[in-house]
Amino acid sequence: MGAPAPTEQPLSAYQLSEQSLERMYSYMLLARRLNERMMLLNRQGTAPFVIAGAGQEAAQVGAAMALQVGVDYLAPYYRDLAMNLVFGMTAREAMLNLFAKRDDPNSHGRQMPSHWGLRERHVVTQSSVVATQLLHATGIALAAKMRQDPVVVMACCGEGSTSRGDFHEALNFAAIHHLPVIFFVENNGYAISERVEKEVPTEHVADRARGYGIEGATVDGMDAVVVYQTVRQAVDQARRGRGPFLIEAKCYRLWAHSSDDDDSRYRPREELAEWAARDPIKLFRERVQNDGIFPAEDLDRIEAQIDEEVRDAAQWAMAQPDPEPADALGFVYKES
Amino acid sequence: MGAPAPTEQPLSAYQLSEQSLERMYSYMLLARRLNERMMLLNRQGTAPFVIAGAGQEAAQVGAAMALQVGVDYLAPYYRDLAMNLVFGMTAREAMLNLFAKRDDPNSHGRQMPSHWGLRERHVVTQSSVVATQLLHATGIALAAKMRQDPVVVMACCGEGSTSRGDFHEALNFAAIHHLPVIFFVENNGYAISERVEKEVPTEHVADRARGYGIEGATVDGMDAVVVYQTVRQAVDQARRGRGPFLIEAKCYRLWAHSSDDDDSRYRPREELAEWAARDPIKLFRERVQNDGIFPAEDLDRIEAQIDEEVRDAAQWAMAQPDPEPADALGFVYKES
Amino acid sequence: MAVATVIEAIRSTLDEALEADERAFILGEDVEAGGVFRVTEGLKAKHPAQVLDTPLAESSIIGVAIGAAHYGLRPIAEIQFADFIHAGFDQLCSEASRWCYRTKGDSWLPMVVRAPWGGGVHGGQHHSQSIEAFYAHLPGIKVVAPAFPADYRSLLKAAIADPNPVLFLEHKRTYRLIKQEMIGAPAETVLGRARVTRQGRDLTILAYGLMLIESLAAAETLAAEGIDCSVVDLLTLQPLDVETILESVRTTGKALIVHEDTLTGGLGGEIAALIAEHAFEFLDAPVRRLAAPDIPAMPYHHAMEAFFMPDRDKIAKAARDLAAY
Amino acid sequence: MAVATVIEAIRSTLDEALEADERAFILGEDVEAGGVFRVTEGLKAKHPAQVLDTPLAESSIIGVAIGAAHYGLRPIAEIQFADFIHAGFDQLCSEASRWCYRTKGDSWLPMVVRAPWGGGVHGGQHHSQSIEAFYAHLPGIKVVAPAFPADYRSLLKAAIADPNPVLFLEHKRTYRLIKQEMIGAPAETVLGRARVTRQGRDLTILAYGLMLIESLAAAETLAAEGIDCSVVDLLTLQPLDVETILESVRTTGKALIVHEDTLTGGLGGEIAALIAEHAFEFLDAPVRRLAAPDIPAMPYHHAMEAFFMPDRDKIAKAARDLAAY
Ligand SMILES: Cc1ncc(C[n+]2csc(CCOP(=O)(O)OP(=O)(O)O)c2C)c(N)n1
Ligand SMILES: Cc1ncc(C[n+]2csc(CCOP(=O)(O)OP(=O)(O)O)c2C)c(N)n1
Ligand SMILES: [Mg+2]
Ligand SMILES: [Mg+2]
Repeated sequence: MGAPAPTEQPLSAYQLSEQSLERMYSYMLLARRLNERMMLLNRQGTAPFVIAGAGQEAAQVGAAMALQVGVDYLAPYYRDLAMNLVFGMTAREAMLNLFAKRDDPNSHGRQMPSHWGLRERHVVTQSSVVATQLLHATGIALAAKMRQDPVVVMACCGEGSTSRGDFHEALNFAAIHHLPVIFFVENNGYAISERVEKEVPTEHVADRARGYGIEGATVDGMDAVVVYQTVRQAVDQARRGRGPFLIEAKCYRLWAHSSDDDDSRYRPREELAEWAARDPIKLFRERVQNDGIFPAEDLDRIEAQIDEEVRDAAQWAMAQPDPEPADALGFVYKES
Repeated sequence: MGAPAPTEQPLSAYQLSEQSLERMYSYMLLARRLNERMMLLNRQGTAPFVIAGAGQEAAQVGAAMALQVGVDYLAPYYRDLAMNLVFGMTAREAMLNLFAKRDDPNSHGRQMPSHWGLRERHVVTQSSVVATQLLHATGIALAAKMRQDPVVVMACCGEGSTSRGDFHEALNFAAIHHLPVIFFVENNGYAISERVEKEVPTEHVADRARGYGIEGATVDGMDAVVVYQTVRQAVDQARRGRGPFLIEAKCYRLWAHSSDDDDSRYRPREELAEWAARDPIKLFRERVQNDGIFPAEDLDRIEAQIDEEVRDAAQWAMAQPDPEPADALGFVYKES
Repeated sequence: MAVATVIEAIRSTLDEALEADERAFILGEDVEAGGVFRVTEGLKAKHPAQVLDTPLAESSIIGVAIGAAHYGLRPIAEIQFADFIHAGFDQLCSEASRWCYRTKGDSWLPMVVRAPWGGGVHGGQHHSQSIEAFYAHLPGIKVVAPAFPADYRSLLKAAIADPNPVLFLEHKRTYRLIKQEMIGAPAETVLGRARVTRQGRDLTILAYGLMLIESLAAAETLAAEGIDCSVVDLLTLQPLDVETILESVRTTGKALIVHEDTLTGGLGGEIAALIAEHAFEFLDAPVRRLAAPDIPAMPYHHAMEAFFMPDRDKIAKAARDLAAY
Repeated sequence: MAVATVIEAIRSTLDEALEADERAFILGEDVEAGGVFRVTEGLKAKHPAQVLDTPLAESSIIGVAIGAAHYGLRPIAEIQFADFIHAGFDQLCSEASRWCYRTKGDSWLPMVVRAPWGGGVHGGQHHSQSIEAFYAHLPGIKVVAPAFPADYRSLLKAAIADPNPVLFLEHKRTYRLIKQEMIGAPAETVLGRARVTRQGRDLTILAYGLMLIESLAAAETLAAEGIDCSVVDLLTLQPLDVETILESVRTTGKALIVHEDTLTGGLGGEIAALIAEHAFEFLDAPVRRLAAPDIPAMPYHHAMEAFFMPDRDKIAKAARDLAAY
């Protein structure tokens, strides 16, 4: 699979404020720097497991920024660190999560890293089992609709995960009941070692929408602004009661599947190089610079701030308390 | 849902021999008469449970006759009595099955009636759990393809059953691997009490094919000849390696869901009357007569024969031995 | 409703729950038309916004209920036959049972999954199953299996009020079999408690669902023969009321566990193990289990079905043997 | 291959099976690239037509294997982690386990489902589970869970040759942990047999998988203290080798069952129940179970993981207490 050609439109053509563009860039960069630091910590033996979203930041930030934080719900999957940042997770919390610290708000060390979830922020707790969350998202959308709350739910998964029965049952249910769910598929080309052709029989993952009579769109997932525009429209429609939408963001997994994986076994280096040239963060920086929206100094300042934030977060989090052994007990049931 | 308008083409326009048309009629009529007798026996208290295919005979016989009996495989669902007749089941065997007799070749009294299966006839054993068989059919098709055997598999289910995850996983797998499976959906308008709109978000069930990039077709399931032609083409394609096909036969459940169901709770009588006027067997008889293919006497003779066959089958089967209580044991495992 | 069947007890409890709390709603296959057992009959007309037909897809019924419960509603999902819940096993095991645990109490799921289970209705392999052992092995889920109308009523009420996922098992053979005067009937109102339904000296029979009814009948027969049985209705299968179980066995010194599920790996193993470990010194005889033979679920033909199912006669025989030990 | 790890033993057995029988084939996620544990590494290159990547969908992996086995092939399905098999529970329970029974032997399924299970690898909630109790409760399915390379080899061979569905559980912690000289090593070659790995006088420890290894280590420690344990490797969990279990317990008079799975509803209950019923008169002490606490699967953080997992120290302690009873 080859990288799509980038859009040529200047950024000013979009209805995004300068502030929004800055946030966009910051979130993407923060996610990347966090992931880089995490992988470093893994290589140093401090963090036993890392699963990252490198290459998918534009898709994630573009999509998440199209939602109304505080109102809308997010049912993410493990790569969606950047989405969680948009929904309010701090760098320090991300690092607490990495180290499985007692105070990680996602799961307090009970789940693997990158298994997100925080009720108050409307981020739905997630397991390792792929695609199950699409049904939870559908249930939340059903509930919101029954309560006439103006909530939109975004449910995310990889393209490989669209093979599962739960994907079908979720889209079918949401389509029949016209529920406000955006199914957001981050097509990064691989499900571990399996290329998309082994998971999806159509040209685009978004073609699956046709089987449910709902709208579908394939967007360049390396372009945060384009993703934002498309998702924003889908969100607005859904909020107006027009039902679900399936969006495929074509992006690329720039790293191996996880810190445990060796992708040289199955992935051609040339393909990787081709996509790396389209690194969404590099591209974004070039564009905002070229379009004259931000001077290089501003961007450098953001980078420096983020580097410091990430450094601090890692250091701070590492010093936080671990769970006690017996913290394994408790909260099996909610006390009424 | 309204009944579709019948085709106007004369029967002679199709490539079906007189003999084939006679077989078509006979199978349909035999299935109907068997079902009628079964329901009578149920009302008399002799047969505890009946689930029938009345209204779906044209779809079933048209489809099954497009397969090569002895070569191709059938993964039927509970309503597919008529298909099983095409695949070699006798009236007596059908009645053994109804009474759960020891010698019922399908399951020897272990399963409910209408849970078909006979390895030697290439009819795959089936449970009550809907849609699971679509995956078994896919596995058989995969195996046949790996062995380079010229086998086509037909997998059947109702339209409601297409809501299940296994439906998706089967079509996805078969499409990715270009397997010779015909997914044959008998859309009889209802899943017990739920109308098709509650199960399928698209106009036609066959629209689901689009999500898999495979061919789909919706046919008038009340017209055995039209069904035959469509399925035949799909079978020929599949045998030539062109992959799976999704066919929806629009028909109607003329009776309640089963002998335990009271459809007056949920089904308008007018709708039923409209469809009953298009009873596929009545229609077929009129057509072969009007088109001058068979004189009325021939058809009467067939009917008389079938009535006798059914009467005999019921009487004979009833007198066959029941399973002994301890026949419940054994064959949990295959001895090697 | 002075005297009620199990079905009536469940229906009226659902009706009241929908009435009392607009967050409560019923979802499942055919529930709008009343369901195949007519449990929800009339509820759609009375509470049009709170009864929802779903597509024929069990994983979605449970997964959607999870989402709705997380949002704050009180979904009451119906699985048409317990036999069909297995496609939703992953959603119950990997998701529902761990929702609270994996967030350390940050999130929780006030949801009920109702499922008609059990045999003796000529339902064959896939309309007769006992599924409790699979689900009682999921910490985080509660499993309830009453026998008498008043317990169905009070425990369903408790299940709906519970902030955790509850699998509420309705023995379909008891639906219309058992009638009970509802006013003043003994009823457990708290999940997690067993009840000593009959107090005896010689041995303890432990059962639930239809087998509880059969055990009580057997105990009557045995009483006439001079064998005096305690009969414990387990009521909640997860978490088990270990104390009540042990206390009864410590008193009688002999235990017979009865279930309709197949023997090996059934819930009886767990109960026997608890007794063998924690009441060891009180035991006067081996801990006995009476269960269905190890064949895959229930055969359809009535002769084989009867062979498969434990019943009052088989229970009486097993209890007689045990008493004579 | 004089000395082999578990992974090497499995890989070479698969390799030989594909070589020996062209009807045998491997299907699963990522198996062409070698799988996440590299068990199938090199097999695609060697047997290109017999190794097949499937979509990421477990129900289809099992359902397709059923179809292929029915057709006469010998599918060997890989579930990437046992934790993900649950979406295929329905296909295993409602279909595979009953295929032979419901046709009274007319049809059968020579298929194997391999699944890496167990904890101690820092896999957290969904990469560490013990799933045996669910599947050992399905008559019609065989469940195997070895510990030593030679048993993995011989029992995988037997599983592939078996005309029934076999769930072949590979404890992922044993994958690279244990090496064994393969020539002349003791190995069970028949499904359904347990082995007394260590013969002792004082008590019997019953275990499988990683816990068998831990139990043997504990037995060494205890031997030094003068407590002489028998250690029984169950090997096949369904059907259980009841005779070997009972015989050992009848000899020692005391039984300690160890598993990694959570206590309530785990397989230990079944084994304890068998002992309590059929070895009652030989028991000198309560039947003890050592298992994980009743929380939903394994927490991720290493401190909580260690708290959750039974190990040689916890086993030694439990055995000491039991010996002193
Ligand atoms: C049901 C299930 N089966 C298998 C796995 C193991 N697994 C984890 S991630 C993954 C690949 C997912 O691919 P995709 O959906 O494309 O997401 P990506 O990792 O590429 O972002 C697999 C097979 C799992 N987590 N869940
Ligand atoms: C998985 C599963 N859930 C529920 C049922 C109960 N049930 C039996 S038939 C049926 C309706 C099936 O509808 P459809 O697929 O349209 O087939 P039809 O009966 O109309 O021919 C239902 C819900 C079942 N058999 N399997
Ligand atoms: Mg991917
Ligand atoms: Mg239908």
